[in-house]
Amino acid sequence: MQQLGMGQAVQQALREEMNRDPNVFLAGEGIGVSIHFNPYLPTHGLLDEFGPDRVKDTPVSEQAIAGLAVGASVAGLRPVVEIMFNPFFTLASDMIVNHAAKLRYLSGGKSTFPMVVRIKTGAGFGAGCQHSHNLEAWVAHCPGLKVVMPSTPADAKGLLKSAIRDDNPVVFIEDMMLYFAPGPVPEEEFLIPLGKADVKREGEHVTVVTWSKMVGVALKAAAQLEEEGIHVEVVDLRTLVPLDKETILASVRRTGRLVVLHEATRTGGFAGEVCAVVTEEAFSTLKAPFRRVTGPDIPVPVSPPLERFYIPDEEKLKAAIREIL
Amino acid sequence: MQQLGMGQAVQQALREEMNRDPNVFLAGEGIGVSIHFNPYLPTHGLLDEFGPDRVKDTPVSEQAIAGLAVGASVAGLRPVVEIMFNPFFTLASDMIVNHAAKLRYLSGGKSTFPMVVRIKTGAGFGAGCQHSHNLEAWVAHCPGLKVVMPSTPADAKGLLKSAIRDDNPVVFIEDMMLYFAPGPVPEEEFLIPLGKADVKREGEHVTVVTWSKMVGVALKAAAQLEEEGIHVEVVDLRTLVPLDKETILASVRRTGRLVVLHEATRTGGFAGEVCAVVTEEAFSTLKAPFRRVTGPDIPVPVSPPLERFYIPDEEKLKAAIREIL
Amino acid sequence: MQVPVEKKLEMLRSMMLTRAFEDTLQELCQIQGKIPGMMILCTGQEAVGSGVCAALEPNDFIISNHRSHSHLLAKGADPKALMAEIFGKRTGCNKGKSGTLHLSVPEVNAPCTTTVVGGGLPISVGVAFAQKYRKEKRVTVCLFGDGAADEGSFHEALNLASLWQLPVVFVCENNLYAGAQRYEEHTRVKSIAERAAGYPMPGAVVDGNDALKVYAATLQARDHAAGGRGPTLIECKTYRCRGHGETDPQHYQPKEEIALWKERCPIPRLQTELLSDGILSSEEIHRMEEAMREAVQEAVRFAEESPWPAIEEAFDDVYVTNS
Amino acid sequence: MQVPVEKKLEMLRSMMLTRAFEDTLQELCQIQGKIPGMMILCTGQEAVGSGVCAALEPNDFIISNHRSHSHLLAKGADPKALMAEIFGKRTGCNKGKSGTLHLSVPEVNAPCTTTVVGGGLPISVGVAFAQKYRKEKRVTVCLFGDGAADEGSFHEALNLASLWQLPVVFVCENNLYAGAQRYEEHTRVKSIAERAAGYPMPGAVVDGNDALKVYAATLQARDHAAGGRGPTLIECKTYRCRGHGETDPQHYQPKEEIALWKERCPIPRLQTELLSDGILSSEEIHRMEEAMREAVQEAVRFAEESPWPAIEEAFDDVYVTNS
Ligand SMILES: Cc1ncc(C[n+]2csc(CCOP(=O)(O)OP(=O)(O)O)c2C)c(N)n1
Ligand SMILES: Cc1ncc(C[n+]2csc(CCOP(=O)(O)OP(=O)(O)O)c2C)c(N)n1
Ligand SMILES: [Mg+2]
Ligand SMILES: [Mg+2]
Repeated sequence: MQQLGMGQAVQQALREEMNRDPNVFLAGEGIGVSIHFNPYLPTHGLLDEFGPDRVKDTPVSEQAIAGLAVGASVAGLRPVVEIMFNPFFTLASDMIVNHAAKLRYLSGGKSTFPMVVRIKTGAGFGAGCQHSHNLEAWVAHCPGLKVVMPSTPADAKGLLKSAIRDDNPVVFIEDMMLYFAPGPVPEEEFLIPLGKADVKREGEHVTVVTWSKMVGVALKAAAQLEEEGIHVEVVDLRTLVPLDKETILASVRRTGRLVVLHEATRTGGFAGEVCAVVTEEAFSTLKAPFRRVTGPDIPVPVSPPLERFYIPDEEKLKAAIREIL
Repeated sequence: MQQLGMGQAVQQALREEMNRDPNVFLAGEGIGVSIHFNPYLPTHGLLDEFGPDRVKDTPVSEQAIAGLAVGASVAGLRPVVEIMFNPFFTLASDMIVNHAAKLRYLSGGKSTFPMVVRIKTGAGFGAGCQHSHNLEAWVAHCPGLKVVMPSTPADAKGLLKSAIRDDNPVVFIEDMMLYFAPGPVPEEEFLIPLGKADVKREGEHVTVVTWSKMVGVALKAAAQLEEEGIHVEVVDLRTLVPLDKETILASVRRTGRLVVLHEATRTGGFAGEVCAVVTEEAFSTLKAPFRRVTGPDIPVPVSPPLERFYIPDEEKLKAAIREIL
Repeated sequence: MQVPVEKKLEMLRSMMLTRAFEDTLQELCQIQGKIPGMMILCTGQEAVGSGVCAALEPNDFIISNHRSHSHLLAKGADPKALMAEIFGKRTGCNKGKSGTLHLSVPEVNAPCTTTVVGGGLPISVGVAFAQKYRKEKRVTVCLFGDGAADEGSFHEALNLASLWQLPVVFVCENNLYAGAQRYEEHTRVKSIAERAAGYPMPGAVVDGNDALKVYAATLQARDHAAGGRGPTLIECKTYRCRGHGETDPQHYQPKEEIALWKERCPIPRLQTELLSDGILSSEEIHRMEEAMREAVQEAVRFAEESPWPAIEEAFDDVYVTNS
Repeated sequence: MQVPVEKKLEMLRSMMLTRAFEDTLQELCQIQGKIPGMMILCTGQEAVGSGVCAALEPNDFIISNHRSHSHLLAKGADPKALMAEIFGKRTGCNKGKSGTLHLSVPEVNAPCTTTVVGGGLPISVGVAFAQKYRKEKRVTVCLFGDGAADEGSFHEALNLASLWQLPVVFVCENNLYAGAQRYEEHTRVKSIAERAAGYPMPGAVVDGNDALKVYAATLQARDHAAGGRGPTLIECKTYRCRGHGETDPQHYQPKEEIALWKERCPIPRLQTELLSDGILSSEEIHRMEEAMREAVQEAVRFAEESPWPAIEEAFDDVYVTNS
C-alpha cells in the first residue's frame, strides 16, 4: 500500500475529487503559489495540474474567502476553501456560522451550500497562540455545520472525499503536525462516511475518546499500558458533528470508564460534550470518575519547554487512566 | 428597594462607573442616538448625560468597535463596548479572542486590557437565527476572557460594575428578554464579585445549574415541583469564567443529581463543561444520570410556535428532573 | 437613454406593488401578535429595487439584505409566499423559518438574503464567481445600505471582485441613515461611490428616487459585467421615509427632511412622467392601484388562512439529509 | 526638507542595528532547534521602521506586525530582551511567551504587536482614541503590509479614524509581496495610498528605501495628527529581499528583481549620503558596523545564557490576578 503523510493524502483527495467533478474548485491564501515548496503539503502541485481557474490564490481576506464559498456553493459549485490557521477562523466565522450554517434553514430547505472549509490547526511549531488555537468546539456548537478532524492519512483522504461530496457545509480541520508522518493509504478509490467513529484499538479496561493528532498519543499510551496489563480502547471520533454516540456508548458500556483526550484548552472543550452524552445515556455503566486530558487553560506559549508542556502527551494520559482504574 | 428592569440596572451600573472613573467610556452601534427611544434600554439617556466624547456611536463596524476597546484599554482607558446581537460577535471575534484575550499573555504580563464587551443575546423576539444565537460557550472556551451572564437586575448591576473595574477583558452577555421584567435593586452602591455562583433557591433533591434568562425558568419549575414535594436547588452560575466549581460541587454532593439548563443549542453547549466538572470531581456522589435541557440543535426559527418550542421552558425542565428522581 | 415603455410599466408596477405590500404590513404591525419580529420597510426607496431588477435578465441573481421587500417583489417573488413567510406560516416561501429579515426566493434567483449588515457582499462575489467559472453571461447584483459600506466585508468583497473581474454589480442604497445614524455621522467620504476608485472599478452616483436612472445605470453596469469587464459600484441616493423599523419614533430625522423627501417620492414621479407622455391615464393608474391592493389583500388572506408549521418541522432543513 | 544630522545618524544606526540583528538571526536559524517557530525578517525594508520612528516622540505609540524587528529596534527596544524572547527564554521581553511574531515592548510604547494580518489597524485606532480622549498631543503609528490592506480591518479602521479625526498614522510597508503573492495578484489598485480618498484622509506614496523620505512623510503626518487634523495613510514602496520567512525558497521572486532591489538597499544609500556630506567617514561607518555586531553578539550571548522559563510560568499572565 502507498505510504503517505496526511498532507499528501489530503492532496490526493483533492486531486481525485477535482478530476471527478468539474464543479470542485479550491481557493485560499497561498494554496497555489506558496512560500513553501514542499510536495508533502496539501495543495502542492495542484495549481500546475488544474490551472488558475480552479486553484485560486486569494488576497489575505478571510471573510471574502468564506463568502466566496457560500456564494459559489449556493450557485451550484463545490468550493473547497482553506483558512490558513485556526485562529483566523474568527475572521471567517460570520460567513461560516451565520451564513453557511444557517442560510439553508432560513431558506426553508430550498438552498444548499455544498462547501468544505479546510482549516489548519495544532500546536507544536513554535508560532504561538495567534497561530495555534484549536477551536473545533466552536464549530461543533453550530447546527448546520458538520465537523471532521482526521487522525491518519487514510482517514483524511476518505473523509475529505466524503466531505466534498456532502451537500452540507463541512468544516475539515487538519492538524499540521500530521502532515509529515507517513501512513498506509489504499490505492483504490475509497470513501469514509461522515459521522462514524473508528475504534483504533480495542481494550476492555477503559475507553479513551479522542480525535486528530491526539489519537497517536492515545495509541502510544495504550501500547505502553498494555505491558502493564491495562487494556485501553481508543475511539477516534473522526467526525465531531454528527457525533457517533453509538460507538462511544457501546465502548463505555463495556469498559465502564471514560477518558477524553484533546489538544484544545480544557474549559469548554469538546470533552464536555462527550462526557455529557455518556453521563446522560450510560450513567449506570460508569464505574469510575470521568477524566479529561487536554491543553491547559492558557494560550499556546512559544518557548519550547512551555509549548511542549501545553500539548497533552502519553504521560499525562497514562496518569489520568491510572487514576480511575 | 427600587424596582428596575435589567436594562435599567445595566444603565445604572454604567452611569455610576462613568461618574466614578473618567477613563470609562462607551462605544457601539446606536448606543447614543438610537432607533429605540426607551428608558428601559441599557444605554438610554447616557449620551445626554455624558456627552459625545464619552458615549460614542460607531459605524456598523464590529471589528473596529472591538479593536477600539483593545487599543483604548492597553492605552489606559476602560472601554465598555457593545455588540448589538450575539451572532455579530463573530465579526468582532478576532479582536476579542486573538487580541483582547491573548495580548496580555503575549506581552508576558506587561500589558493589560481592562475592557468590557457587552453583548445582547437571546431568542424570543422573532428576529430569527442571525439575531438570536447564544454563543457563551465560545467565549467560555477562550483563556484570557472572563464571561458573565446575569439573571436578575441586581446581579446585572453588581456584576457589571465589577466587570468594569476588572483589569481583564470581560465579556458580559445580557439576555434582552430580561430588560423589561422589574426586580429589586439596592439603592446603595454594591459590587458582586466575578467568579461566584449564587444559589437562587435551595433544595435537596436535585441541582439545576443554569444562568441568564433560564434562571427564571428554573425557579418557576422549582416552585411548581415544590408542590409535589420535590425540592430543587437552583444554582445560578452568574459567571461562566471563572467557573465557581465549589458551589456547583457542594450542591451536587448534597443532592446527588444534576440537571443543566441553558438556552444555547445542545451539542457543544456549556452544559457539557458543568457535567465534566461534576463527573470528574463528584462522581461518587452522583445518584442518577445527568440531564441537560437546552435549545435543540437547530438555528432559532422565526415562526412563533417554532421559536417558542426552541426556548427551553419549565415543562421540559420538570420532565427532565422527573426522569432522574 | 430611451427606456422601453414596457420596462417603465414594469417598474411602476413593482414600485406600486411594494408600496401596497408594505403599507399593509405597516397596518398589520399595529395589531399585537400579528407579525413576529421586526418590520423593516423601504417606503420611499422603491425605485432602487424596481430600477435594478428591471435591468436584469430573469436568470441573473440578486443578493439582498434586511430591507428586501422591494428587491424581491421587483425580481418577481410571489407576494403570497412572501406574506405568509412574514406571518411565520408553513406556506411561506421559507416555511416560516426566516420571517421578514432573510427572505430567500431561489425561484427568482434570489437564493439567499442576509440580515447581517454587509454579509451579502462576499456572498455575491461567490455567486458571480460561479457565473464566471461556468462561462455564463449572467450577472449578480448585491443590494446593501450605506451603513454596510462601513463593514470590512464591503472592502474584501470589492477587492476580490475587482481582482478577478467578476460579473457583479454592487448597488448601495444610500438612504441617508444607518439605523439612527445619519450618513455624515458614520463616514466622512462624500459619496460611497468614490470608494470604487480604491479597488479600482467604475463608480456611479445616481438619483435613487428615479427608477429610470437606476435602471439605466444598472443596465450599463450589467453590460460591463456580463461583457467580462468586471464589477461596478453604483450608489443610489435615496431616503428612508419611515423609521428603521416600525417601532422607530424617528426622533432623529428632521421633520422637514422627511417632508422634503416625501415630495420626491419615486412613485408619483414615474406616474407623472407616464401620464404626461400619454402612456397611462389617471384612470389606468387608479386601476393599477386597485389591482395591487387586491393582490396584497389576497396575499394577506392567504397568509391568515395558512397553518402554522408543526413543531416537528423545526428540525427540518438544518441539513440536507440524503447526503 | 532639512533633516537634522542627529536624526540621520539615528536612522542609520537603527537600520544597521536591525540588519546586524537579522543577519545573525538568519544564521541562527540554520542551527536546528536554536530558534523556535518561524523567522520573518525585513532585510531591505529597514528604512521604513527607522524613518518612521525617527519622526516620533518617545511617548508616541507604535503598533507593529509580524515583521517587527526593525520597528521595535528603531523605537528603542533593547536587543538583548528581544533576542532572548526570540530564543524563547525567560529573560525575553515577554518571558518567552511570544517569540518573534508578537513582540511587545511597552517600555518603548509598543504595547502590543499582532501577527494577525490587519489586526493592528483597529487596535491602533483604539490607542489613538485614548490619546485624543485624554487630550494628549501624542500620536499612534500603525505599521502593516500591503497584504493587510486587503483585510476588512483596514477598511473599518480607516473609516473610524477618519470619522473621529484620530491622531493615527497608517504606514503601509508595501514590499511588493504578501506571502508568495505579488502585489498585482492581490489587488488591482495602483497604489494602496489611493485608498485614502475613500475615507477620506491624506494619502502619500514615498520611496520606502529612502529613510529620509520616510522620515519626512511621517513627520508631516505626525504634525497633522497631533494638530487634531486626523489620520494619514502613508505607503512606503519597498521590497522584501529575503523570503517571507527563513524557509521560503523565493522561487516566485524573479532573481533580477531581487538583485535590482538589493542595489537600492537603504543602508548603503544613507551611508553614501552621509559620506558625501562629510558627516561620516568610512572609518566611522566601519566602527558603527562593528559596534552593531558587538551589540548583537552580546544579545545572543545573553539569550544563550538565559534560562528557560519554568513550566509553572506557563500559567502566569493569562489574567491580571489582583483584580
Ligand atoms: C453586522 C450587523 N451589525 C449590526 C446590525 C444591526 N443593524 C441592522 S440594520 C442596521 C443599519 C444598516 O444600515 P444600512 O446598511 O444603511 O441599511 P438601511 O437599514 O439603511 O437600509 C444595523 C446596524 C446587523 N444587522 N448586522
Ligand atoms: C489574518 C491572517 N491571515 C493570514 C495570515 C498568514 N500570513 C502571515 S504574513 C502574511 C502575508 C502578509 O503580507 P503583508 O501584509 O504584505 O506583510 P509582509 O509579510 O509582506 O510584510 C500572511 C498571509 C496571518 N498571519 N493572518
Ligand atoms: Mg441606510
Ligand atoms: Mg507585503
